[in-house]
Formats: sequence, C-alpha cells, structure tokens
Amino acid sequence: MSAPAVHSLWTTAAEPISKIDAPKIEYGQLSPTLIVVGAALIGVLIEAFVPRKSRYYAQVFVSVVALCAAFAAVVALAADGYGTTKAHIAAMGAIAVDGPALFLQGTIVLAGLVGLFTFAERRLDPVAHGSRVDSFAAQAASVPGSDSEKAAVKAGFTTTEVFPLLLFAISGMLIFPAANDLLTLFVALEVFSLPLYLLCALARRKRLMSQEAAVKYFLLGAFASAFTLFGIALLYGYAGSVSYARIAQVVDGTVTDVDPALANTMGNDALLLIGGAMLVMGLLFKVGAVPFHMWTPDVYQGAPTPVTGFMAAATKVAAFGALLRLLYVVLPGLRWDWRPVMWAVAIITMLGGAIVAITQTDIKRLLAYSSIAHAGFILAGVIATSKDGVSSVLFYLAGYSFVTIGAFAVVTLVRDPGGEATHLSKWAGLGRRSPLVAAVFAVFLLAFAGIPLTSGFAGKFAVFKAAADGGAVPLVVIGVISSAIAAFFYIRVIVLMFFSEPKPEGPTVAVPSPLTMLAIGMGVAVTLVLGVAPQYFLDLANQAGVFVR
Amino acid sequence: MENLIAPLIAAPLLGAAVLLVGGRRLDRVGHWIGTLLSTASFVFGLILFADLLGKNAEHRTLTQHLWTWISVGGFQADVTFRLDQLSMTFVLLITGVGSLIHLYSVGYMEHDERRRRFFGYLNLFLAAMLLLVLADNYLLLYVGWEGVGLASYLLIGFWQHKPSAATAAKKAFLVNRVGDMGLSIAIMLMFTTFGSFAFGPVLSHTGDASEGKLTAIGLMLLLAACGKSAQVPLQSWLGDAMEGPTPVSALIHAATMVTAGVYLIVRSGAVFNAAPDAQLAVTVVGAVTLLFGAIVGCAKDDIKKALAGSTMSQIGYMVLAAGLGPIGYVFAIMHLVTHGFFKAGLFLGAGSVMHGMNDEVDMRRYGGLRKYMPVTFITFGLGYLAIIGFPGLSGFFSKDKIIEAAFAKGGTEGWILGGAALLGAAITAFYMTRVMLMTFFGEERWKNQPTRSPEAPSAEPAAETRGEHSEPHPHESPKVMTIPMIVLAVGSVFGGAFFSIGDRFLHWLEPVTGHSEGDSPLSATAVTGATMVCLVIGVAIAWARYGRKPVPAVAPRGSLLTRAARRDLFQDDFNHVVLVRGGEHLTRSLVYVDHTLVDGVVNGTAAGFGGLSGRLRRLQNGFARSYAVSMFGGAALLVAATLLMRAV
Amino acid sequence: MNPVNYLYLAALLFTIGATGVLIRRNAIVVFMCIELMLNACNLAFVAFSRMHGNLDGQIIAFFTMVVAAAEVVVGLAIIVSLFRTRHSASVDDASLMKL
Amino acid sequence: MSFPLLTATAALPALGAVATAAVPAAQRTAAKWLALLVSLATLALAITVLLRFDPDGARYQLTESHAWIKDFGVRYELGVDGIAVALIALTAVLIPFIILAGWHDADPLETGSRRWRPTQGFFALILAVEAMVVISFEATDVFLFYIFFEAMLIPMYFLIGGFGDRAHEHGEETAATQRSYAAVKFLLYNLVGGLIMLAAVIGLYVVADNFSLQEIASARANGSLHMATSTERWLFLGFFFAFAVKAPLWPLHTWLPNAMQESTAPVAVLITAVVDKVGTFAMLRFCLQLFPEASRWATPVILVLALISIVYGALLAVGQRDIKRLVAYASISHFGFIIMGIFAMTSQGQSGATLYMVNHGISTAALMLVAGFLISRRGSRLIADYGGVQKVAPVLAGTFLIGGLATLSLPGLAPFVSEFLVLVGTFTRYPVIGIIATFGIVLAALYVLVLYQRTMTGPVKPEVSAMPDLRVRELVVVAPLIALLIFLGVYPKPVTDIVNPAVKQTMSDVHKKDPKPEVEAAK
Repeated sequence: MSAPAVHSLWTTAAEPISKIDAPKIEYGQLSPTLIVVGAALIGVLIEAFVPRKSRYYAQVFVSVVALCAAFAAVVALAADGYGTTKAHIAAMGAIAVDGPALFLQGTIVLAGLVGLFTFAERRLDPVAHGSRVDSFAAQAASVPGSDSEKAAVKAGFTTTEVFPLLLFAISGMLIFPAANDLLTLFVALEVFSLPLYLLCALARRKRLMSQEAAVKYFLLGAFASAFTLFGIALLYGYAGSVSYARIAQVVDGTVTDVDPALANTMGNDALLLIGGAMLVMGLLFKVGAVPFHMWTPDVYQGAPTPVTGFMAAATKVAAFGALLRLLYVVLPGLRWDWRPVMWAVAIITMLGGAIVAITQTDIKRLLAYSSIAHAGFILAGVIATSKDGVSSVLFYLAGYSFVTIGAFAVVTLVRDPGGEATHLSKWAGLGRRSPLVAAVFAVFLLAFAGIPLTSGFAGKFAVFKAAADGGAVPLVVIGVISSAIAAFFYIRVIVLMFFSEPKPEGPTVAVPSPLTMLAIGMGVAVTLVLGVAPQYFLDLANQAGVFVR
Repeated sequence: MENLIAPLIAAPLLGAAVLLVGGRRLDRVGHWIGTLLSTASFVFGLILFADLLGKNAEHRTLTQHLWTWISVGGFQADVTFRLDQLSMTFVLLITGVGSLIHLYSVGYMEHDERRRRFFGYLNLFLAAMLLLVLADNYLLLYVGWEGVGLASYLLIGFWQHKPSAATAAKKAFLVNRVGDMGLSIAIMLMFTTFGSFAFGPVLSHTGDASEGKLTAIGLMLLLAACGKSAQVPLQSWLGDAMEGPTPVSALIHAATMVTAGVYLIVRSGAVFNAAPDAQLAVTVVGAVTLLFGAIVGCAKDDIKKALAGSTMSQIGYMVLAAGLGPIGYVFAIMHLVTHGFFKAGLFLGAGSVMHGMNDEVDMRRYGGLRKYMPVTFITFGLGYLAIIGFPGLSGFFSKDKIIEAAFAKGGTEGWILGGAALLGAAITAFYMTRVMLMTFFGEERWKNQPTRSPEAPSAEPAAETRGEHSEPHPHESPKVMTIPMIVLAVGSVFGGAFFSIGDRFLHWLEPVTGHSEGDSPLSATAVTGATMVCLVIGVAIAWARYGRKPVPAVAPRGSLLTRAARRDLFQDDFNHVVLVRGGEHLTRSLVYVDHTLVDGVVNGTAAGFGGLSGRLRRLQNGFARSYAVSMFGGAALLVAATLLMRAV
Repeated sequence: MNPVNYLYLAALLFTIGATGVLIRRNAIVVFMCIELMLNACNLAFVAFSRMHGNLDGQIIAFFTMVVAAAEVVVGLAIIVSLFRTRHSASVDDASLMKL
Repeated sequence: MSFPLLTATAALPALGAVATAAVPAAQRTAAKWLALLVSLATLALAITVLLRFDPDGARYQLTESHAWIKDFGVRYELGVDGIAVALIALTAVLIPFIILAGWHDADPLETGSRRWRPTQGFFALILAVEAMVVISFEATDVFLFYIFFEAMLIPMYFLIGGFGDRAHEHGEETAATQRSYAAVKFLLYNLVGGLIMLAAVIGLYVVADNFSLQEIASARANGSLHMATSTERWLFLGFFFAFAVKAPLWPLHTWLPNAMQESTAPVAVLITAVVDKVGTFAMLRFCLQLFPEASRWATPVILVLALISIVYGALLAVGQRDIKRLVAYASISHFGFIIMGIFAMTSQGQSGATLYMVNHGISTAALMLVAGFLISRRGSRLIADYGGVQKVAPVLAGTFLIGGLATLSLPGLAPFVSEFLVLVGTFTRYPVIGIIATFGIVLAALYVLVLYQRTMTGPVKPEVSAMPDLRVRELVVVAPLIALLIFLGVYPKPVTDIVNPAVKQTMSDVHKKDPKPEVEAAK
C-alpha cells in the first residue's frame, strides 16, 4: 500500500489489524457541527419518548440551546484564532477549520436560529380545535383532505419532527463549506439535502403543492447529486485521491510521487475537466444558478414559507461556501478553464433571474427569481478569484441571508382564510392597512434592490468592486443593468403596497409571536447595520478571506 | 447735484410700489399720489436742467454711480446714471408730458374702479422710461427697455376682461421681445468686442473695432429699435396697442416709449458712424416705415388707429434722420420732441372726443363736433397743423430739417430718401386732414344712427361703467382734461420755432451727438418749397374726398390699396399664417414627438423586457422532467465549454 | 481485462440512467434511474480504486450505498405520499406550479 | 474639534423627519408645526454656514472628515465651496415655504386605517429629502455623495406616488394609477442613471483607489494619478448620465413632466427647485473636477443637447394644456440654460449657471406654488378651465404674473441676471449657440404670457367666479419669495461674491480661461 494514499480518515481501516491507531479527531474544533448533530439526535429521542403535548417545547428548547451553543463555539474558535493564524485541516484532512469555514458556519447557525424562530411560530394559523398550530402538516403521512388528516388536526397533532430535521440540515450545511475532501462534501450535501426534501413536503395548507414541491426538489436534487457524485468519481480517477490538497497538487503538477502505475489515468485532463464541471454543476444546482435554477421557483412556492426562507438563505450560504472552497482550493490551477464558463453562467443567471421575475404574480415565486438573480451577483464575486472576492462574497451572503429570512417571515404574516395570501394582487394597499409591516417589507425589498444605506447595497458594491478589480468590468456593467431590471419588480411590489387602494376583501395581517418578530427584527437590524456601518463586518470577512490549503 | 438723478427715477418708482402694494385703502387718493410723484420727478428734471444750463457745454454730463450690479470675471455692470444733454431732453419730455397725461387721466379714468392701479402702472412706466434714458450702460438701459415693455404690456391690457385687450398686450410684449433679443445680442457682441458695454468704453473705442463687428452690433441695435419703435418689420403691435386707454396711447405709444428706438440709435451714434452698412439699413427701415405708417393711417376709420399709423410714420422720419448720421441726429431728436407735443396732444384730443361720444372711435360716426367741444377742436386743430408741418408750427421746423437732411445724404440714396420723405409729408397732410374733417366738420353722423355694424371697431368698455349706449350727447371734457391738452397745444405751436431760432436745439445737443452739415443738392428753400407743395396737394385731395362730399356712415369697399391699408398691408395676416399657425403646428407635432418617440422609447424598453419575461417564464412549464432536461443540457454545455476552453 | 472498460461501462450506465430520468414518467422509475446513475458512479469509483491501487474508491462506494439507501428512504416516503394523494405516481401530473 | 456645523445642518432635518414621523396620528397639526420649526432651525443653521463661510478662504471650508468604510476607501468627508453654500442656502430657504404651502396637502382622505398617517409621513419625507439634498451638497467624498444621491430617490418616490392633488379631473382612481406611474417612472429613470453611475463609481475606485474628491483631483492635477483617456471618458459618461437624468437634460427629461404633473405643487417645487439641482451641481463639482479632459472632450455634444433642451422645452411648454406640465417643460428649458452655462467653461457661464440654479429655484417656487394655490381652488390643472381669475382674485393673479415674469427672466428680477450671464458666458466662446439660445427668451415670454392670458384675463368663467383671493398663509409663502426675486434681481452681489471664487477654481480645474475681448476698452 503506497503511503500517500493513506492520508484520509476513510482509509485508515485498510491498515493491518496489528497496529491500529485510533483516528485523531479534534473534537473541539468540530464542536459547532457536533453540537448541532447531537441536538438533532436528542430531538429524535424526544420524538420517541417525550409525550406529544410537551414535545414542541422540548424540541424548541433543545434546538435553540444547541444553535446558540454552536454559535458560541464558532465565535470561540474564531476568537481563538482558528479563523486566521491557527487555521488548519482537522479530522485527518476531512474538514478544514479556517476563516471562510468559521464565518460561513457562524452565518449558517445564525440563519438557522432565525429560521428556527419562524419554524416555531404558532400564532399565525387560527387555533385548530383548541390547540395552537404552526405552519406544518398535522400528520404528514395522512392524505390531504382524508379523515385521518381531519382526525390528526382534531387531535391537535403537529409535526414536531421538523426541528430535528432542521438541525440535521443545519449540521450538513455546517460541514458542507468546511469539507476538505470530496467524499465529505458529498456526504454533507446529502445530509442537508434529504431533510430539506422532507421539510418541503410538510406544509399544513396547500399540501398538494407542498408535496409536489418536495417531489420536484427531491428528484431533481437526487439527479443533480448523481452528477456531483460522478464528477467526484472522475476527479478521484484523475488524482487518485479525493482530498482537496492532493487534487490541487496534481492539478498544479507539483505532485512529487507519481506512481508509474497511475500514469495512464493520473493527470488525464479530460477526467479533470469533465469531473470538475460535473461537480461544479452540482453546486450550481444548489445555489440555483441558470440553467440549473428551474426547481427554485416551484420549490420556494410550494414549500412551507418558513422552510423556504431557511432554505433560500442557508442553502445558498453553504453551497456558495463549498463552491468557493472548491474553486479556490482545488481548482485554482484550472482558473483559466472555469472562469470564462462561470462568466457565462453568472451573466445568464443575473439577467435570467431579473427578467423572468418581472412578470411574476406570486410573491414567493417573485422572491425565488430574485434569489436567482442574487445568485448571479454573488457568482460575479466568486469569479474575482481574489482575496477580496472571497471576503466580498462572504459579506454578501451574510447580509443576504438575513434579508431573505426576514422577507419570507413577513410573507407568513399576510394571510387570508386560505392561509398565506401570496398572490401579489392580495398585497394591494397593504401599506394603508398596516404601514409597519409594509414598511418593513419595503426595507427588505430595497435591500434586495441594492439601494444605498442597506446591506444589499454594501454587498453589491463589495462584490462588484472585487469583480471590477479582477478585471471583470463587463460583468459589472451587466450586473448593474440587471439590478436596474430587478429594481423594477421590487418597486412594483412597493407601488402595490403603498400606492394602490386596498381591496375590501383583502388579506389580514396576523400579529405574530415574539419569535417571528425577533426574526423580522433581526432581519431589519442586520440590513440597516450592514448598510450604514458595514466596516466591522467587512473586517471580519476580510480576516476570514483566506482558505487553508 | 448729480445726486438728484436717482430721485428722478425713485419718485415714480416709489409711486408705483405704493400704489400697487398699497391696496384698496389707497383707492381714493391713489391718482393724486401718482400725479404728484410724476410731477415731483418733473421738478427734479427742471432743477437738473437749470444746473446743466449753468455749466458750459463740455461739462454738461453728470454721472451718478449707485452700486455694482453684476461683476463676474471681466463682466462688470454698474448701476450708474448718466445725465447729459440727450438724456436731459428725454427726461424733460418724459416727465413733462408724463405729468400732463397723469393729470388728464385723473379725469379720463374717473369712473374706472381700478384707477389706482392704472396710476401705479403709469408711474412704473415713467420710472422704467427714465431708467432707460438715464442708464450709463447698455445692460442697465436694457432693464429700462424691458421695463417700459412691461409697463406697456400692463397698460395695453389694462381692461384685461376684454380678450382683444389681453391679446393686444401679449402681442406687444412678444414683438418687443423679438426686438429685445436684438438688444441682448448687441450687448453680448459689445462684451466680446470691447470687454464692456458701458457707454464710455464702447462709444469711445469704436475706432479700434473691426467694421464687421460694428455692423453686426448696429444691426442688432436696429432690430431692438424696430421692436420698440414699431418700425417695419416689427411694427404690427402698435395698431393693436390702441386697445389700451387713450392716455396710455398718448404717453407710451405716441410721445415717449415708442421713441426709445430713436434714442438708442442716436445714443449709439458712434457705432453707426463707424458702420455705414448698418446706417444704410437704418435709413431704409425709416423710409419704408414712414411710408407704411402713412399709408395705413389713410385707411383707418378708427381715430386712434389712424393716429397710430401716423405715429409709426413720424417715428419713421426720426429713424430715417437718425440713420443719416451726424447730419440727422439732432433733427431726429428735435422732431421726436415736437412730435411728443403734438402727437400727445392729438391723442388726448381724440380721447376727449371719445369721452364725449360714449367711447365711439369710428370717425364715420363723428362729424361736426367742433361746435360741441370747442377746446378739443382748437387744441386738436393746432396739433393737426403742427403735424402736417404748417409753416411756423413746430412740425414745420423739425420735419423740414429731416427732409433736408435726407437730401443732404447725397447721391441717389439722398434722392430716394428725400423723395420718400417728401411723399410721406404729402400723405401725412392727406390723412391728418381726413381725420380732422371726419371728426370736426361735415354733418353730424352720430345723430339717429342705425344699430352699429358688428365689425365696426368698438373701443374702451369703460363705457360699461361710464354711462349708457344710447345716442351720444357730445360735450366738452372737464378742465382736468382740457388743461393738459391746451398746454400741449401751446408746445406744438411754439416748440419748433423755439428750438430752431438760432439753432438753440442744435447747439444744445451737438456736444453729445455731434453734427455735420451734409452737402444738400437742393437748397434749404427749395426743399421747404417742395414740402409746402406736397402739403397743399395732400390737404387738397383730402378736402376733395372728405370735405366736399359727405362721408358715408359705413365704410365703402374702397380700392385695393385702401383695403390693403385697412388690413395693415396684410402684415398681420402674414404673421398669423407664418408664425402663429406654423408655431402651433410645430408645438403640436413636438408634443406628439415627445410623447410617442422620446417617451415611447422608454416605455418601449420596459414593455420589451416585460414581453421577454413573459416568453422566458413559459420555459417554467411545471414539468419536473423538462427541468431535468435543462439541467442535463446545462451540464452538457458546462462540460463542453470547459473542454472547449482547454482546446482553444 | 483492461479496467478502463469498466469506466466505459460506468459512463454508459450513467447515461442510461440520466436518459431514463429524462424520458420516464413514473416517479418510481425515475428514481430507479437515479439509483442506476449512483451505481454507475460506484462502478467508476471501484474501477478507479483498482487502477490507482488504493482503497479510497471502494470505501467511497460503500458510503455511496449508504447515502443512496438514505435517499431511498426519503424519496420513497415522498413519492408514496404523493401517490396516495393523487393516486398516480406520474411526475408530469405534479405540475400545479408553473410559470 | 470644532462644532460639526455641516453635519448638524444635514442631521437636524433628518432627526426632525424621524420625530415628525413619530407624532401620533391624532396630532396632525403638531406634526406640521414640528416640521415647520425644524425646517426653520435648519435655515438658521444654513445661514450660519453662509456667514461662517469665507469666500476668499480655502476652497473647501467647514470641512469634516472621519473614517467610515475604509474597505471601500470611503470617508465621511464634508466640505463646502461657494457653489455648495449657495445651494444649501437655497434649499434651506425653500423648504419652509414648501412645508407651509403644503400645509393641507396631506390631510388624510377617508380611506385607510387609523394607523395610516399620511400627514406625518408627508412632512417627514420632505424633511428627509432636505437632509439628503443638503448632505449631498456637502459631501466631498464621491461615494458619500453617491449614497445620498441615490437614497434621496426613495423619499421623493413616496412623495410623488403617495400624495397628489386633491381634486383630479379623472377621479381619484385614475389619479392613483397616474401617480404611481409617475412615481415609478421617476424612480426607474433616476435609478438607472444611478446604477450606471455606480458602475462608474466602482470604476473610479479601481483607478483611483479612494473616493476623496480633493485627493483625486489633486492627484490628477499633479499627474500622480494617471487615467487613460478612454477610461476617463467612460467614467465621465457614467457620472454625467446620472446627473443628466437628474437635471434633466434632453432626451432624458420625460420623467419630469409626469412627476411634476402628478405630485402636489409643493412636491413639484421640491423636485425641480431642490432635488434636480443636485444633478447640475454635481456636474459642476464632480464631472468637471474629476474628469477635466473628458469634460472638455464632451463639451460640444453636451452644449448641443443643452441647446435642444432650451428650445425644445420652451416649445413644448407652449404646447401644454396642463399648468403643471407647462411649468415642468419650462424648467427643462431652464435646466438647458444651466447646463449650457456650466459647459460653456467661462466664468460668466459657470457663475451664471450657479446663480441660475438659485434663481430658478426661487422663481419656480413662486410660480408653481401660486399655481398650486390656484389649482387647489378650482380643482383642475387644465389651463382651459380657468379665465378671468384676475378680476376675482387680483392678488393671486398679480403674484402669479410676477412669478411668470421671473420665469421669462424680466430684467429687474433675479433670473434675468443669471440668464444673461449664462448667455454672455456661452456667447463669448460659442457665439452661434449663444444666439440660438437667445431665442429661448422669446419663447419663454410666449408660454408665460399665453398661460397668464388664458388663466387670468378675459371674461370671468362661472367656475372661478367665487374663487377666494390668496389667504394669509399663502401670502406668507409668496411674498418673501417675490421679495427675494426682486432683491437678487437688483443686488445679486451677495451670491456672486460667494460663487465667483469657487468658479475660478473650477475653471482652473478644467484649464480654461475666459476668452479675451477684441478691444481692451474696459478701463
């Protein structure tokens, strides 16, 4: 057995039995992930043993504690310098603990926490048979409209499983951007995808759409991950290893020990290019870049709105994190191959998302397309291939995720007898009915539109600046144009809310519990703080801008 | 002493401010305030005049610097007044005649409930006019220039509820604006040429400037003069201006404002002297206008319009004279002054007649009024004799001098201009005699008159306030109106003689304008003789047509020329067709363009994106498998592109 | 036998699977096609592992199986619930949301 | 460190806006008074700025500078030169009148819940706009300027779309749709301009690596910062486009008529008299200082466009049937003059242009606000619906006429001075353009007098026969403006003295000198 092959956590099992040495795991440095996973498992146990009545509270409690702890852990690690000086590769090369990883993990955990608040909201839906209910199906297994469902509702069941599912998803997302070899990447991908598939199917109302969303998401997601896996296979074939560092070396040709036996496959660029492309495609699917975006509108619309919000925010963060690491650590040597391609993707993503959004009539779909457009903007930063690029993307993601969750949280408030009133026509005159909610939503829209003094502007500026510095001026110009187009439909919504007369049978605005208020409040706060005084967070992002190799 | 110049302007300005801001509470005393202040300014004028006379000719220029108005880079405009013989002459004319007409208006506007405002406007006019003639630089002159334009706008449109009045006012202002354009361009040219537009620097350096520049400046000044003085081609507004109350016509549109053009040209004499082409243009304009106005004057049945025509023509004489250069400057001003007397007198007379005739202005409805309003008849008659140049009266001296000067221009030009002037004299005699006869002689056509024909000109609707539309009972006007008429009559009788005996006026003005005797091909006596002949012919024809046989109460169709003259030689029709209609079409089409083209492009882009979006979203057909297809295709493309990148 | 052939086979299987996903209506079948693709990947892994002479590929194959199994659990759950709701497992029937 | 006067001048109205917005629904009048007082206090501060400013002192005075976003090379840098001071003063002067004139414009309609508080919003938004305008006049950091240049759009947008004339010939429903169309048009036009400028701003950063106006300008001057000609031109175009939209310059003008037509008169004044000035001001401060070569390069085209604006705007004004649209097109014509003056690159032109910004602000305010009073009485914007007003409301008619005369720049009123300066300034370098532009003054007379004749003179229309004359509040609004017009007309020195040194600086930035006259006759 050639020594170099024996470097990975997974292959230690291949060692002769006689001298088995336990793999060396830096639990402390993996603590954020481990905490969340542990909480998720506890959640499962709660589902198993805690009586139904108190499950909800137990779950919420555990999840909140876990996420807070996880965040604390992240902060501690960062403060300990793991983001900068002590950055290194932990878990025998499986997971990187470095600036980007920690920054993104922190973002994801916070986004998860805020998402959790919206998950736990039980004031919006009218009280069903004396028990408060959240926006998830009473009993996912029961057929919509069937007696069993009615019974479940009558019994006041709620799907408290969403909390462990959420935690599992978060844990996957925590690993995803930190994964330092392709297998970990793949496993993490599945770990956070599978719970999301399920969560999509769990809407309390409009269950048909919810299930359809789940099916679409699942099938397409699985399809995409198949591509990813094949890509991984090819890269493995190319480099003879799945470790980022190793592949990078081979790509750069700096690999020292070429086993003659491998000469025939190793360094075969076709494998590298095809594999890389397929792998990138899998990630582009997750961030919802054109032409891999088509699941986004449907899933965003069908999924329960809290899930949509969480998905839209956290998935993007995790996926972009992974994409960054992949492109900056594994394939930098290939820059000249993938940059033009990514240029094209970024351009069509920006324009496509913005243009199609113009004619949307459902607020959730509208936000979906806007998220596509934003994916395009972020890609522009990814392409910069510079430290600035990385930090600008990190900053953008941080700002964006909170705006998104906040926006979707507001969507959950606007309701009519059929549940959430997501059709735009229903939003007419909202500004007259409840100026505060409308104003808050307007703030989010303006942030999306990138109006100065909001996080959206700061992020957009940072990203475009990095892109321009990287010589991608045309990309910036197109980005500017598409943000102009995008501005059009954000403004359309504002016009609708403030300048058109409210309809008599218009929707009501539910008064949420402090949970959702907190979620929205955090959204607004982050939006304004990052907009007016972004320096501190830019510094953070800058320090976090370096990947460990 | 020069510190008295500012008060000269300030007095009427104060009057205007008080009367216009003061509001209703001043209604009872307003007119007296106005009259008082204008008289005050006249008194200041007299004091200054006395002071000037005290000095010897070279030192008769007073300047008063108040403050620096605009100063940017080399662009320096001061509020400085300059009182020399030329402006002094105007000051006296303006304030003198002005005060008289204020007095007259007290009676004339007695029954108008907005009399206070009328006097406010009159004072405003005086102030602006004084500013115009006292300014020491062209920009300040420009202020007065547009100021009088504003005042005339307000006064022509004084009876604003009459659409015709409002339109006439607007027209006057617009036509004047065209002239003002000329003045402002002239000022800019001066600035680029001399780096200044103050009288001193400009007029003393004309020698160093290129003749092209000077000609351009001259022509622009001429354009300005045409606008203000109703010279062809910008004369069209004067006739309509008669919509204003008669005192206004007398003061602004006969005696003072309309002569501002002449002042401008004479004042800028240095420029014109150095730009013969511009000078020629001036003379041509003058000659054409004096004939134009005279011809128009012959055909009008509206007494004021007839007088307006004559004003136009008389100013034509002045412009002609001014165009002749040093030969003519003095006489231009002299005629200007005498004309100020007799034309103002004539207008006041006309006003008095209308006053007694229920504001009837159609001379065909007058006749035989001499026995009803003797004072008016006598004063009007003296003015008449003066204007036709009856020997001994003021018009005789001033006009005769101009005709001489025209011949003295020499060469064919001289003959043409002189001839035109002579012809003009004849026509003047004709139409003035016509007016005289139709108004004061013949049978009394206003008795048992039929219901007035609709197209007959109807004037001052102050009638509404002032008595019924039954058969008029002609009567003499009150003292407050007749006294000014008498004074003016005296002026128009003796003015000319006073000025000419011993060339008083010449010596007075020469230091400013300079003077030179042209070499006339004809002796002075010959010219005078010719003038006399023309005069007699004109009177004779008029008497033959209007004195001997009765005047039809409804205007006969008349010859082609007559009809043309009635319509101001179709000048208005031309304006209407070319400028008004054309302008309307232009603006309408531009509005269309702005809406469909410029705006259309924008809305079109928006619509375009909308359509594109509508098409693209159809791809989102809801079928998971087609999504998969796009993913698969995307993946294929991605791979292909990557490989391609490596290949190239 | 030249291990490269296994790679060709893997690629072939992968393509077949992908095509299946694109053309088949029944959600179950589509899902099976995806599984086929995953297996193709596994084959590739194993083949490469053999060529490189290290065990990473084989290990990964096991992991893939586990993941695939998990995917089956989730996927079937979703598909079945969809089927119970609509009494059809056709992917195309689930097209409420479009445009 | 001395008292941050400039920050205070901008912060006060901002805080006032917040406070006004916070006033409870019931206390509508309190909100109005609060807003008025705040605006007056701001005026006081602005006057202090005016007094503390020494025309012959350093180019930028009362400067403040703090680190803000060092990552973007952005500093919070304030400083005023003469031009800025003049415009800040203008803004501070106009806002109280705007507030006073709009006293009843935002009293809530029946619709909307009790939580819907339009009045508070209206005045808060006006103050917010004031704050942003003031700070963008003060900013000497390109990025800082850009931020508020953009952010300004949002309150303006709500002012236009949210508050319209009470009575509308087509009823409230149509009015609402037209309003929102106008608002969206306004926002999109300016946003597109702004975003294109954003690209240029980023480009500038890439080239210059910081945003400080002074640093960049000086670096360019001493050659330490070199820009490729093409780069400079692209950046210039990026900036100029945004400013030309804001100004507005033909053919980017079509948002203005809609915006002014649909918004209430005070808001219309706010747009054209205050907000649009930021555009022309920015041309003077940023385009010319940052990109002198490119400015000179673009001058011919810009001059032609300005000329088109002048004539085109005037002609369209003549053709309008709607009073407010007429004023809007008149403003387009006037902005043509301003831009022409700026790019004539002569001291008369640029001083004139600055003076023009001030005077146009005052004259338009006078005309538009009186027009607003007129419209609020009759409930129609159509010229044809009026006639003979002069007889029933002489004071209103008189003030309206004076406003009109100012608009046609009658000598003796302020606009004449600036217009003549601009014309002379242009003429000395580009005679033909100057002469053609002079036609503008005739057209101006045409549209003003036609407007006056149709509305005020002639027989009294029955609908207006009962029209009351100006009320005290309205007189308080109009009289000072007219007084100001007359004062600056006869004695513009106070403004020119402040402006001239700044203009001299700008001239040297673009390496231009006034052409010499043919004969040195002056003294």
